[in-house]
Amino acid sequence: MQTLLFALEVSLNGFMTGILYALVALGFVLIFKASGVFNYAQGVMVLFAALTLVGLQQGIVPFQHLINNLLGTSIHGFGWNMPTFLALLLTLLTMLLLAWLVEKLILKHLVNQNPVILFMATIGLAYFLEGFGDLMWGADLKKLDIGIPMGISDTVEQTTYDWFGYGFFIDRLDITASIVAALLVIGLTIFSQFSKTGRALRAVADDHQAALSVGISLRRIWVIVWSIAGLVALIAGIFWGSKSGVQFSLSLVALKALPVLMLGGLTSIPGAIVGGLLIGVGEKLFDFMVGPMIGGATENWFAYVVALVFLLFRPQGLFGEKIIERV
Amino acid sequence: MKVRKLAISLATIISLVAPPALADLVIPWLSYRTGPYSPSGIPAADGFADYFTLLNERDGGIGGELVKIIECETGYNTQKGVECYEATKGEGSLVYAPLSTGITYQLIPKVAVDQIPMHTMGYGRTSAKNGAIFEWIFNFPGNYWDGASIAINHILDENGGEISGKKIALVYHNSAYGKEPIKTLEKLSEKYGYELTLIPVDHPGLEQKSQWLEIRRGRMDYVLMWGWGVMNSVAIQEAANIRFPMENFIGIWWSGSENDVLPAGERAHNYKALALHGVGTDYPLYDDLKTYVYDKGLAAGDGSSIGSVLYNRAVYNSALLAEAIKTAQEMHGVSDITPVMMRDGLENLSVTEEVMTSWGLPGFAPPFEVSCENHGGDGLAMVQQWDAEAQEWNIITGLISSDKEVIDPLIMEDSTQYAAENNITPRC
Amino acid sequence: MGQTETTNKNDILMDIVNVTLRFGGVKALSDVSFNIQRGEIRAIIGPNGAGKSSMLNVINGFYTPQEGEIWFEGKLRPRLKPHQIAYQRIARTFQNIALFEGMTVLDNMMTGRMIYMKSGLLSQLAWWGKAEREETENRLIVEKIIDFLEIPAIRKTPVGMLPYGLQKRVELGRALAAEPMLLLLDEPMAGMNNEEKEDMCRFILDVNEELGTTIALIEHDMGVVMDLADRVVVIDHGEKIADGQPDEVRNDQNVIDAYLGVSH
Amino acid sequence: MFYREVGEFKTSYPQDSESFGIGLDKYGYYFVLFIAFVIIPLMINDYWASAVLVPFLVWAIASLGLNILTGYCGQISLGTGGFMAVGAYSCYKLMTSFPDLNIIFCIILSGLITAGVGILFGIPSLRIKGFYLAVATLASQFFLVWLFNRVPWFYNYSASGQISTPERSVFGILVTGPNVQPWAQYMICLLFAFGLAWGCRNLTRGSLGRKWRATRDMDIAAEIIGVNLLQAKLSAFAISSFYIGIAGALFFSVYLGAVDATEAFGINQSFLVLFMIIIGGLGSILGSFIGAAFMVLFPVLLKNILVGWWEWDAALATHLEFISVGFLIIVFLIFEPHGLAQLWRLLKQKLRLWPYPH
Repeated sequence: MQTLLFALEVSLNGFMTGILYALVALGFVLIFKASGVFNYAQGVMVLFAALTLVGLQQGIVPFQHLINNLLGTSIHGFGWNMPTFLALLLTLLTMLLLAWLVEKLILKHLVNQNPVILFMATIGLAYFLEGFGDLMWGADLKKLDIGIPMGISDTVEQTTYDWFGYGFFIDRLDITASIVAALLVIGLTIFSQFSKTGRALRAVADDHQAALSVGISLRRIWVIVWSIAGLVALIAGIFWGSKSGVQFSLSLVALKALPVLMLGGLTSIPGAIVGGLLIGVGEKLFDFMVGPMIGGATENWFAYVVALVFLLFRPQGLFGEKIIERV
Repeated sequence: MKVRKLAISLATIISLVAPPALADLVIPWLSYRTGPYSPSGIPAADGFADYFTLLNERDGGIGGELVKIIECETGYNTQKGVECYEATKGEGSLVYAPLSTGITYQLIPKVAVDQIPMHTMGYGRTSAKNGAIFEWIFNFPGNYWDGASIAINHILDENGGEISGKKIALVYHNSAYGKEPIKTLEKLSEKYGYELTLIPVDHPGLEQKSQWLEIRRGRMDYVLMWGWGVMNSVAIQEAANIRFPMENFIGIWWSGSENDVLPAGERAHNYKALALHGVGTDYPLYDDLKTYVYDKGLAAGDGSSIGSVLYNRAVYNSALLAEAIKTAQEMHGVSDITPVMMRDGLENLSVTEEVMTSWGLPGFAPPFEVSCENHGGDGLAMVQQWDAEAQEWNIITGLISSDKEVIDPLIMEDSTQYAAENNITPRC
Repeated sequence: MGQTETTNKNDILMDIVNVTLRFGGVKALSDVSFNIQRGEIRAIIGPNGAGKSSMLNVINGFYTPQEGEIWFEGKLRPRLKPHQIAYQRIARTFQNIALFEGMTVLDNMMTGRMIYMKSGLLSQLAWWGKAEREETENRLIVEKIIDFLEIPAIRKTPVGMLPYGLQKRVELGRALAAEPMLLLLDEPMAGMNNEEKEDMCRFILDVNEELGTTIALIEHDMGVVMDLADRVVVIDHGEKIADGQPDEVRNDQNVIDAYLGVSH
Repeated sequence: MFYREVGEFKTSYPQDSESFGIGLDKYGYYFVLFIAFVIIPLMINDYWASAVLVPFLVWAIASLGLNILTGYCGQISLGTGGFMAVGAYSCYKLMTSFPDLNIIFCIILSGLITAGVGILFGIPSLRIKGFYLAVATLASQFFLVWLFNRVPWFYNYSASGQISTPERSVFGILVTGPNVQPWAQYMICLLFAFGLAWGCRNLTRGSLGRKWRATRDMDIAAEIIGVNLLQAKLSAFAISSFYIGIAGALFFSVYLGAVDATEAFGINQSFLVLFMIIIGGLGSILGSFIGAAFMVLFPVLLKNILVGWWEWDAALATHLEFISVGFLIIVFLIFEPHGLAQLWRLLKQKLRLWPYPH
């Protein structure tokens, strides 16, 4: 009984972690679905968004390191703290600007190229942003705090204690993240179902050629999806950044999102969510049940191996479009 | 063709870049101001540079010779570490301090061949303490096995010497570094009868929920941590999340910097870590640093890291190296010493309270002596605790010594095995 | 075996018997039977979506029919993978050109001779012995085909850079390189202008007459079919509705209704 | 004007399929070989060997391997780091278990073991395609590194989990360990790199290479023509892994001398090799070398200019390195998706026609 309760607790926590994975995965799916680009830079966009948010909030002078080095000055901060709301807004604007620049400077020139080429371009973008983010805001660790509650939820612990005689641990940050993720998905669904732009997005996702022929501008679509992906990156960055502080390693969350994508299918938003949940629960349970027998730290590869085995039976992922081969 | 052209231009550049600075005392510093561990690498690099700037500005160097620091960026990457080593070793480099266990392992065989000493302060290969076998490697004042034992001794102190049946977990970075204390802790658990649980965390360690659920479920009494980089701050956050009593959570000295506790905010209050040296800026040395370095605008960093744990550690490290240079100069009667002389200086280093006072760091760290057999010092450390309100570390214990009975045989065993594998005849 | 009973068994290269192919619930081919005689040009026609390409895919093993038998050279063909069927010397071209775009014309055609290349890994690694010999021998044959198709000037051009008509020709060349017993052509003249069509017709007739290759082709251009084909089979909605000489088929009421009447 | 086919008559097909068809090419090639085999060993020092040339050669071998799989056979792999680890750890186990076995055989055997592992992890490629496959290969990356970190047998139960190379020699000349001479270190890598590049050239121009390229360009058509896709993909995985395994073995035994699985064979190595073949040119042997040279030399060059000449601080230089590598990748893709090797080819094409514009 006790073990069962633990397993349940582990699964619940896995579930919550899965939502955080799904948040990162969502950014990949949005871009892939609308433009067929596998955006490797999504992880770095998460880092970049979080860095920009903290940088603005704490009043760090952008490029101070470079300026000081070139001009021999020693400026460090503006000396004010920006209100969180304003910082969020400005970060969002930065992400929109980034999306616009990406389209203008990169994607525009690579229309009709092989998807692999576009994928590689995003690798280049990832490199660029990684260096650029550090150059702009500095590579030291920054604390991100925008007032999201963190730590064990007493309500959940008390309730479960009353029910089972064992209090469950649920992180309040995770609860917030789940709510935000749910809102985000609902928002995206409403947007894509009911707005004109949303319909255009779906049309493009269904059939590029047909969409183009009825006068939908692919380039505008690209700016829009990259902007939305920037928004998703910002949200993921806030939650992951609150957990660990904002620094270089944050971009590595992308590695946790990739198996989620494979499992859920590259083109499916529900797939990203369900995939995230499956991976989250699966890896925690596996580490809990099997981990101790084989020495633990299985989380890095478990998700990938599960996704791999799964793909063997369903190459297009859980919700991906079925691949029909034709000659 | 292209390769050749590149190579030629490269050769010209390199030849132009490196005018041999023979008159200076050259100390390379393999820094990492970028990459996943940059938050730790930046304060350390600043502290190292600032201390030697102070010596140059205030004293005109050491023994009349200016010190030249060559900072070479590795990004904590082993290959770049090797490249930096090869690029700098020809410039009369006196001693290497790579600040990375991975790079240390690379360089151990190389420095022996090139006859340049290497000082790995509180990291690197533990059994290098045996100077009879590791002639060119120094790891004073303490090593990981000392650290493990000191942490256990601290727990013993708190429990009146009786910890049998206590549950102690080790949360460790799943790499060569993190695995270091395992053997010691296992031996000690035989001796004291505590229950040891090993909990590895893979690089980078952004996600540790299942590890901490395991600790919560197992109702661990104490948690020790051998972490590095983002793993530390995530672990402290997660410990706070499960309301683990922070005073029972003890990190090694690499898991005890401001970077590690700040992201958790006030919830990190009372978190403990081992300390090789004092904390804060309340030492005469900092007055000098202010006068000669910061106020003159010569500081290496933006000033935010001054007095932080890793900054202080680098200051301590550079003070030790400077002292070794002084010792070598006195032994050999020349001011412009060679790496071989530097090795003698390191091996005959004696750090007493007076010496530390002369640095402007009275009571900063334990006094110790290095000898031919013992390249590792006495293995003394303190415990520091985080005060989240004041945002500062406080030293809360006196010097704690490690359990030599357990550690010395382990060091002997490991070093003799290395000697056998590499055909080294012990000296001394 | 229906109508095929009267023909001489030795003359039949391939006999397709009661083939039914389903995709999920949809019947692409239902109970189709016909045969291909040695040395003839056999046309398969029908309106769009009638199942012609599916028929070709069944013949070269890309699709496996749920029911029915395929006899090749007098033997019942077991269930084989497409690459194994290639070894029975059945080669084809594709409706939408399926050349290897990153490779040169020569390499494309050499790939067509895949089934004759048998040298081992080590020999290839060292480019010595069998591998080198084989390369030269096969190159000779490919060069003959290059001459035959009148494309020696472009032999080292990557095919992605060639105009459509030439790509079609190269694709024919790649199929010919296999020295096939049965050559399947899926709309060899689609999208061509008249001049190109004439060239292609000439090549097809030459292949048939000079090399004696049996050809089965799908074509939309009725005029071309009537000129080229020895016999024509008509498929509509996955069912065979007529089979015979071009003249017979042309006057068949079913065909006129289903094909000419409905579709055009 | 001087660089063209005119005046060069091929009288047989073997002559026509020579690797360096144009005279000037051939002499250039001999010249490079001369420099590489004779001049460099005479001039090399520790810095050039350990910091530039040996890593360049090792990465070039790894790039050749990945190019076979990705550039020629069209299967994107992100498992390179893991396969290099297999090579390195096999080499270590062979060297320590059979101290009398010549290091050359150890390295080749390590390649063969890696080839076996490669086949195992290549099996999913039959069903999984494109980006899904790329991500799937990450499973091998993470699992293999975890395995070597986890199972003490692989590192002979050493306390730290590091492996370090014992001293070994070839014909009495030391090639591994700390006492090795820079030229010996360089030569052994050069010999492997040359042999493997030559083998790669032969394989890719022969029937196996055509099978791979056909699979890459249009797998369905290839199958219908008679290419056994199973065999083509698995052979590409096997041979690619063989190359990468050898690169891993050299990386460990000759280049670094001591490695830790997580640090030395992490995911960033997989990406590094992928960048090399993108920048150098997919499906090009010369490209593998150019790409490796670029990724090894460029950071060193930038660092020397920025830190050495302009005395910028090292961190800035590294940030700029990231920015400029990223920038260059994008610029290359926009202007020349086929990499530096294609630029070289275009240049030659121009030369061939020079001074006539068309």
